[in-house]
Amino acid sequence: MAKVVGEVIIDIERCKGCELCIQACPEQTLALGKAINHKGYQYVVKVNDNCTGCVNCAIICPDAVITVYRKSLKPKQEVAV
Amino acid sequence: MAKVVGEVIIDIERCKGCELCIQACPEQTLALGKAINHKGYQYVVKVNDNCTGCVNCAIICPDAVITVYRKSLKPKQEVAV
Amino acid sequence: MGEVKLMKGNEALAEAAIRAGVDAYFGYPITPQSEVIEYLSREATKRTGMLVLQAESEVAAINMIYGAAGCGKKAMTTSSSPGISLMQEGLSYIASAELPCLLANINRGGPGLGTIQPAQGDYFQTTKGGGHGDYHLLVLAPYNVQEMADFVKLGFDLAFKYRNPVMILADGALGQMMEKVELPPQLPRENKEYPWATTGKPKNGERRIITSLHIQPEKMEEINLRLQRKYKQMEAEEVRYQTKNLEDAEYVFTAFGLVSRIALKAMDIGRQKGYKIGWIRPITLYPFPKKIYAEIAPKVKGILDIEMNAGQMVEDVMLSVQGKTRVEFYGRMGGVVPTPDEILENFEKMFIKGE
Amino acid sequence: MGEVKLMKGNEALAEAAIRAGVDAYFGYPITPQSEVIEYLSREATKRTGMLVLQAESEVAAINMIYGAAGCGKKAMTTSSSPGISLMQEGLSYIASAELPCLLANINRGGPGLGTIQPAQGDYFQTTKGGGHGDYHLLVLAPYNVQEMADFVKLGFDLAFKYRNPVMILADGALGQMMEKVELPPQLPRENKEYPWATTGKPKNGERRIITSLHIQPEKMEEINLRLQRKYKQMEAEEVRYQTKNLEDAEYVFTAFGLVSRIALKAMDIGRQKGYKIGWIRPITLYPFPKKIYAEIAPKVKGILDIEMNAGQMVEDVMLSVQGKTRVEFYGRMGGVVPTPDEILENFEKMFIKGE
Amino acid sequence: MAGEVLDVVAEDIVRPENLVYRRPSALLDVDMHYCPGCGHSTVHKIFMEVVEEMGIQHDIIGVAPVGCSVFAYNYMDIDMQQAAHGRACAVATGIKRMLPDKFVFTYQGDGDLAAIGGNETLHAANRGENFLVIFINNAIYGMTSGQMAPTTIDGMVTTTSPYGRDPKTMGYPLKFGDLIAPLPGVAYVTRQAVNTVQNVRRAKKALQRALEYQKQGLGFCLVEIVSNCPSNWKMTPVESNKYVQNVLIPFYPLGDIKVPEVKK
Amino acid sequence: MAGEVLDVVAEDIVRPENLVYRRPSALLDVDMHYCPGCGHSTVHKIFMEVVEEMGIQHDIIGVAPVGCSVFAYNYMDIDMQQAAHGRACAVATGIKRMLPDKFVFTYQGDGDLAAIGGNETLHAANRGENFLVIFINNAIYGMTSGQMAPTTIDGMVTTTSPYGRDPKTMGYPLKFGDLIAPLPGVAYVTRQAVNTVQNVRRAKKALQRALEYQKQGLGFCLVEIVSNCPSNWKMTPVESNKYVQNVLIPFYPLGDIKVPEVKK
Amino acid sequence: MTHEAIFSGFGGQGVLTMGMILGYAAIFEGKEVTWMPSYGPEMRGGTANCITIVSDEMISSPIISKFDTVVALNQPSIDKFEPAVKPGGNLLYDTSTTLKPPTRSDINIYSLPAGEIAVELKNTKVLNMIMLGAFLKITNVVSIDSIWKGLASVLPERYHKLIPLNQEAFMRGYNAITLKELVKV
Amino acid sequence: MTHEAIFSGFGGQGVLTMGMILGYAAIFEGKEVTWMPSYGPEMRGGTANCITIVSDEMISSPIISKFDTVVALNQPSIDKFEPAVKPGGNLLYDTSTTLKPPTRSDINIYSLPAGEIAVELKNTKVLNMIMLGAFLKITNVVSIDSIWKGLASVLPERYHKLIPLNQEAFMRGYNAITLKELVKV
Ligand SMILES: Cc1ncc(C[n+]2csc(CCOP(=O)(O)OP(=O)(O)O)c2C)c(N)n1
Ligand SMILES: Cc1ncc(C[n+]2csc(CCOP(=O)(O)OP(=O)(O)O)c2C)c(N)n1
Ligand code: SF4
Ligand code: SF4
Ligand code: SF4
Ligand code: SF4
Ligand code: SF4
Ligand code: SF4
Ligand SMILES: [Mg+2]
Ligand SMILES: [Mg+2]
Repeated sequence: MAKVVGEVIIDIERCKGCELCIQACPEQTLALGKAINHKGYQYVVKVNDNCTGCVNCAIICPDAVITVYRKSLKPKQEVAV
Repeated sequence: MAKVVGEVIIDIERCKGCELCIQACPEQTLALGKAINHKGYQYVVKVNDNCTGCVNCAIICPDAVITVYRKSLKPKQEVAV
Repeated sequence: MGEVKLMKGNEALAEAAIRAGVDAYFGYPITPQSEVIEYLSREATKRTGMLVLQAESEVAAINMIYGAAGCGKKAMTTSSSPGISLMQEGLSYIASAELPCLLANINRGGPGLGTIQPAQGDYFQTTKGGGHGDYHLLVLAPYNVQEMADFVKLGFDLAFKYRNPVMILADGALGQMMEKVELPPQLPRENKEYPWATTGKPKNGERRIITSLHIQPEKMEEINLRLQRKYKQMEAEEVRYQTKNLEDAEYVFTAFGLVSRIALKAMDIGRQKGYKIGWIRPITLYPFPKKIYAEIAPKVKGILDIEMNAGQMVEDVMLSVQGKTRVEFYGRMGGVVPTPDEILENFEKMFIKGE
Repeated sequence: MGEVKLMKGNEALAEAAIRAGVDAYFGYPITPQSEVIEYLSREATKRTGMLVLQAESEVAAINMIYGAAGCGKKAMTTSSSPGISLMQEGLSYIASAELPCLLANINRGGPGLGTIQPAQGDYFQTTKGGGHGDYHLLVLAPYNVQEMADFVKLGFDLAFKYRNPVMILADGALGQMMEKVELPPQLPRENKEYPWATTGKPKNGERRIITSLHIQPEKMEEINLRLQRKYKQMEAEEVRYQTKNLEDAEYVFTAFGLVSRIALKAMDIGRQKGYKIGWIRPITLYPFPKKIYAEIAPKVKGILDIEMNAGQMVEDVMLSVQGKTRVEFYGRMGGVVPTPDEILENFEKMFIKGE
Repeated sequence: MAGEVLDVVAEDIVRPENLVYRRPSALLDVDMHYCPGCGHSTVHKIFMEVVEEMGIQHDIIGVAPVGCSVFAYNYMDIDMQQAAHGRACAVATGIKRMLPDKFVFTYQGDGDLAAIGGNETLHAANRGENFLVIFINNAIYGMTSGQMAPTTIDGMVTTTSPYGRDPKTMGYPLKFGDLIAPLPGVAYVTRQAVNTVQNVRRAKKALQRALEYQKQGLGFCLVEIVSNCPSNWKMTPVESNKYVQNVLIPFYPLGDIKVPEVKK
Repeated sequence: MAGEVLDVVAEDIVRPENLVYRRPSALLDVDMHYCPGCGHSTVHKIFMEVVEEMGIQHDIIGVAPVGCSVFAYNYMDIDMQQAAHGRACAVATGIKRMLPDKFVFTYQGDGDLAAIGGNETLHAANRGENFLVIFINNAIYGMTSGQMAPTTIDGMVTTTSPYGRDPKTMGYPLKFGDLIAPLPGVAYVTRQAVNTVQNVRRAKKALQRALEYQKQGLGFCLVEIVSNCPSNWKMTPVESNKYVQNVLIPFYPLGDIKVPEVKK
Repeated sequence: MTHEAIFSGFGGQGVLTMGMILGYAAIFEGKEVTWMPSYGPEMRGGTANCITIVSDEMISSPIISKFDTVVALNQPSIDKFEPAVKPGGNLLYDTSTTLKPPTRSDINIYSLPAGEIAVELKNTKVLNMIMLGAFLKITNVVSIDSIWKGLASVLPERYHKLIPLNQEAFMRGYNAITLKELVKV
Repeated sequence: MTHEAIFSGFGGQGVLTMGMILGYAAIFEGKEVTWMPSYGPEMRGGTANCITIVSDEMISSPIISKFDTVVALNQPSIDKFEPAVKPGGNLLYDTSTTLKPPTRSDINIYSLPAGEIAVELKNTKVLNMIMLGAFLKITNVVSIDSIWKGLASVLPERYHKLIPLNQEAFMRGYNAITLKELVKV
């Protein structure tokens, strides 16, 4: 069966650190980082690679900070062909 | 049985001749007269003595023009006593 | 010569609006100008498709104008004193957002609910800005029914030239009285697109924003400077007035609107009595025709300003004259109209008897 | 000495209202004056039983004032520019019905939505009557937080003395800044009965009517004449102003409110540079202190009027001066506050360099 | 004559003890400026009857609107204020909040109450202001000579709907009482009329009930009266009352829309 | 790492063909001034998604209110007008009547729409004006720093109800959507929220439906969004969204209040 | 030449129309006209009037307080406007409804039983035309022909069938007046 | 003597409070004070500042553009207000969060690692008190005693238990500054 993997791109300069995406992520992929951006906000960073590309974080993010990609992975052998 | 008789007093200078009282009177006691008052209105006059003092005319009269009196008449003999 | 009719001032204004190809009228009834919306309700839509909408209030009406004017449409309203007061916030917004539109105030006796009789007590409100902030309406003061009609197209022309609200200020009598009026030709409603108007973001161009908010004071000051330049330009190009008998005048009667006609009659009677009286009637109340007063001031013994108020335009006369001649004021208030005799009598009291 | 506190102007005004025994505040939030209703919501009712009601709009607020003032109660509201514009109809009614009440306009940059920064663009609206008809507010212009507090009781005293609305006109900075303020003593809410106030028809007396409608123009003119007499009396009895260094002055700086303090600093710097500058600050903007200007005019080379607007009070200065000296204007707009250096520089450009 | 037959002459009847209706004493002894047959007069009269009967002439303050009834204060012998167009409920709020122990009412036309004054009415209702609003719905702007009101019904001709009101472009006739009745601040909403003797009696009762509720502090009470405007409808008074009955009342049915829950 | 196990690295995923969510193109590429976590931003975003998806970016005109969303025009890449406080529905009426073929909407806060603008909203609804009102109900005046709004709920602390809203004196929380839903001019009233992923999705759908109805000319549509104001509620964004869920939504239940009758 | 007149009566008597017909007639003769109605609540049920000025020159004030001719259709109008007739001017009234006739001796007073004539014509609505006829006889401000044109302009098309009746009424009024020696002051 | 200062930082850092404490302290010494906050939407989430002027005389303009001392609690404040220090005036900043230190040579520049000190004190909220201590050391506008009084006035009663912590923070800042040779312009 194909596994679904995702990737999120965070526009850190636009993140306001509201943490809503963190709450919304079913995979605990997101967390507040230590650094702050130019506007003085602690911004969100990826803390694992469990992202499934479910888009929750992007949908809840008020500031449209997150871009999400998703890919269905075929079993390894197919890749190896 | 006592008979009820009424009398209406019309403040002719205040009457505007709207005819609502005429409509409302069950005894056809009221009608528009020929004369006009100082404000230029044809005013209402009594045209019969059937008034029972039912107050309808006074209640419907917008301008509180009509005063109504009512009396229960005892049979004649009592008066004669 | 165009079609000649006997019309009420209010009706002439309404008819002229249809003929000027106005796109929309939003208004709320008030005496003495309800004939405008009534006439338009009967005539306008069927003739030109013009929108006529009775708003729920004057506040709503002026903001509907804002919306329609923001789309580059010719939108107008009319009202009378209390109703115009309710429009002050909206007017300040419209002036600040630089939207063109036309208003008429058929001025009645105030303050408060007052009377419904003719008055000119709203001069200050109209010319100095009854709303907040530094802005000006361009103000036209008709003095007969003909001008009630003529100033509609003129008003819209000026409104669009300057992207500024234009106000016709007329008293109640000008709205209610009938006179002969030559009607302008019917113009089509032009469906012009303006680059600043919000009609849907252009496919190849920037989106349009109508706003009066500029949260940075420096930016807001720029807006103000632009407005002030515009007012300067109006002062240079739009001043309108009418004079009579100034050549040999020793005294000047001045008044605007209907009262200027009464003053004219007073002047005539005065001349018969041997007083060399001249006459100035400002047609634009803003921009005010300062120059003509400044020019005449040193040449005359005095100016008598007559108004149906407690003395309002007289301040602009004095500002123009700068102490160069005596300026006196005679006024009636609350809806009372002065008579020519009365004016002359007061003139004699002020200027002749005391001499 | 009374209690001394460091307070925002808005809070000082609110605290002073409680201490003046005000009966009711009706208002609607707007920056930069929302602290007034917020402070009162916290403090007033529990301390004096004063009513504090957040109205649904400024239009509602001013008409609630009308109702409360009509009962002879001390009622007040505060707002800022756009909100004050919405009150113009109500104010005209209040002035016409001769009801006493207090308002404050914490003026922000306009026109339109503008900015929320300090400005003085509402001078015309406030002093000439932004509403319809001939009426005047009595206008007080505080220049520090102390006066923001002091003018509350003074305002009510004048309002009741004349049965006329009183307006405190202050810019946004005066509302937002903190200064030392000596608070007035707490006065009780006096439950006075006024013969004109509607509190229920007296058992032995005539009913009371609060109205501004007088459908007969002659009657309305009488009302107007009464109002005009009142304004004359104010001119005679209530003119307030402050001066400095007029004795040897060759030039005068004049400004109201906060700007007068900036002008004062500019004067000081100018004096250090050797310019003999004096200073006039009108405290009542209506009635305007004409006389002091008329007196000083022939003695000086010029007057520089500085305002945070496009030039409004300067007209009253010119009307007072009647051409007897040069009057120049320097202003900033849209919420920009001029600096002392800037004022002096412009003074030099206008009066010194050209000489 | 009948009187003679019964041996009674007018002088026998017209005696204080036989008086059954007279002009209420709280109504001033002056002419009212209303047009002949106008319901405004009727409502003034019955409301002053209520005031007299409840003995509250010295404890009530009224607010007159802008509209034909702007001069209400010339007829009602009580303390009154005249409010700016549409703002009666704001003015009444100012009064009642200052004088909570007095009776307070506004008297407003449909244009005043529901068009320009919609917001003040709505919010006073929503605040549960403890006063009475008497709402004269004559489906037209009377004072300004017959323009369309918010309550003008579908198809009705007015000077600003000369081809009949078209709700699609001009808005639908607005039932303001029904609109605000659900608000928790509202205690009592009723719709009455004064076009027949019986309706006048009922309307009077409704006004009285509203004042009783105010005494009990129950909140906002609105008594709507479907009324006439013979002058601007261009009808005789009698015709106009029939129009009320046959055309308006079917659209604006009479009766209570909301009554207070009984407190025990 | 997981990615390695499956032999996939970020670069393999981050490819145009795998894109599943991106910032809508109709939302300008600038920072929004809203506080962290503010629902205004969320609604801007999803509404611009709808505009983009419907392909109407060049055929829509918006009206911004006075309130925190006054700057909506700085973010939405469409033609917009900024209206005086409360007057958005009047301004929108002016626009839509001039441009009936364009989409028109207002975007308003609760103070703007229901307090000062109550009358304009009510009458636009009653006229059945064919535009969309997006109504952000955050139960407070956000922009002016936290005063009581018409929608502030019973007992809620704001700067002008520092001891909690007392409906008896300050008025009851007003459900404006419920109030106007019965009016015949009103086509669609729905209440939504953006505090959870699911609610965001639903809210977006509601906005889209409203625009479809506008296209069909069905009349006035109101999409209320129960939103948050972390700054003035003095909560973190996460807390504020929980407050929306646990406190506000129980009082302002989500769902359709009125839907158009299906035309056949 | 300028003629300043006022037509006054109860609301509904058609006094405003009288001025309007005169106004239109004057326009057809190329004259200047101002017509100024009383307006306001007092119109309602009460009295109505209009000032109509006809002139060869531009007319300044449309609101005046003294008149060349006053036409009074009811008693209150006689009472109110008798003092407003210029010395040497005219006062025209209807005897049918007058209890207290005018008394000034420095003006020309004309009267006719217009109400009775109207009853004869079986249409009380034409009372105003009868009075207008009388007015024209006295003042001769415009030609009768112009009045016919004015009448046609003021009367809505759908009422044009009533023109003959109105003309008849006008002529009855016109002929009811005998011009007398004028008062000279 | 007049001292014109501005306190600037992110919203929430307590910069307005710094000016207020100073203001109260000055009042207790009988001085005149004006305290003028920046206000408006830019406050929201963004930067905040307050101009605080302390003087022995009446203070004219509360809004000024040049300062005797600028206290900057973040980088944007340094960037914005460095140019606004009067020649010979002071610029005080927190090194903990500064990437780009100030560079002017005609002013006195002071700094301290206030953020780190705050962490040591286990309360980042006292950062403003640390900076205020440093400010006082540099400017000596009022006495420390007056600051204590000002602190008590500004802090709501229910937080008075926090006074010692705030005092400690203040003194840490006070002592972190070594006064150097003053720039003279
Ligand atoms: C601000 C303002 N707008 C308009 C008017 C004009 N006006 C007076 S009464 C009225 C409407 C009257 O209608 P309604 O309220 O229904 O009362 P009615 O006369 O029918 O009893 C209007 C529009 C006014 N006086 N003030
Ligand atoms: C006429 C007027 N009154 C008051 C204000 C001040 N004001 C600005 S926004 C606002 C209320 C904002 O609240 P809301 O509409 O709920 O929007 P939010 O900020 O909560 O989104 C107020 C009262 C104004 N700008 N204009
Ligand atoms: S797309 Fe889904 S799984 Fe991936 S980070 Fe976002 S919420 Fe988490
Ligand atoms: S939801 Fe958006 S703004 Fe909020 S923390 Fe996540 S990425 Fe940042
Ligand atoms: S009291 Fe009754 S019977 Fe008598 S006149 Fe009146 S209505 Fe007729
Ligand atoms: S109801 Fe009254 S006003 Fe009307 S006709 Fe009868 S008495 Fe006269
Ligand atoms: S105009 Fe209509 S509402 Fe007004 S008094 Fe006359 S009949 Fe009554
Ligand atoms: S103040 Fe409230 S509503 Fe406004 S942007 Fe901030 S969180 Fe949003
Ligand atoms: Mg009505
Ligand atoms: Mg809100």
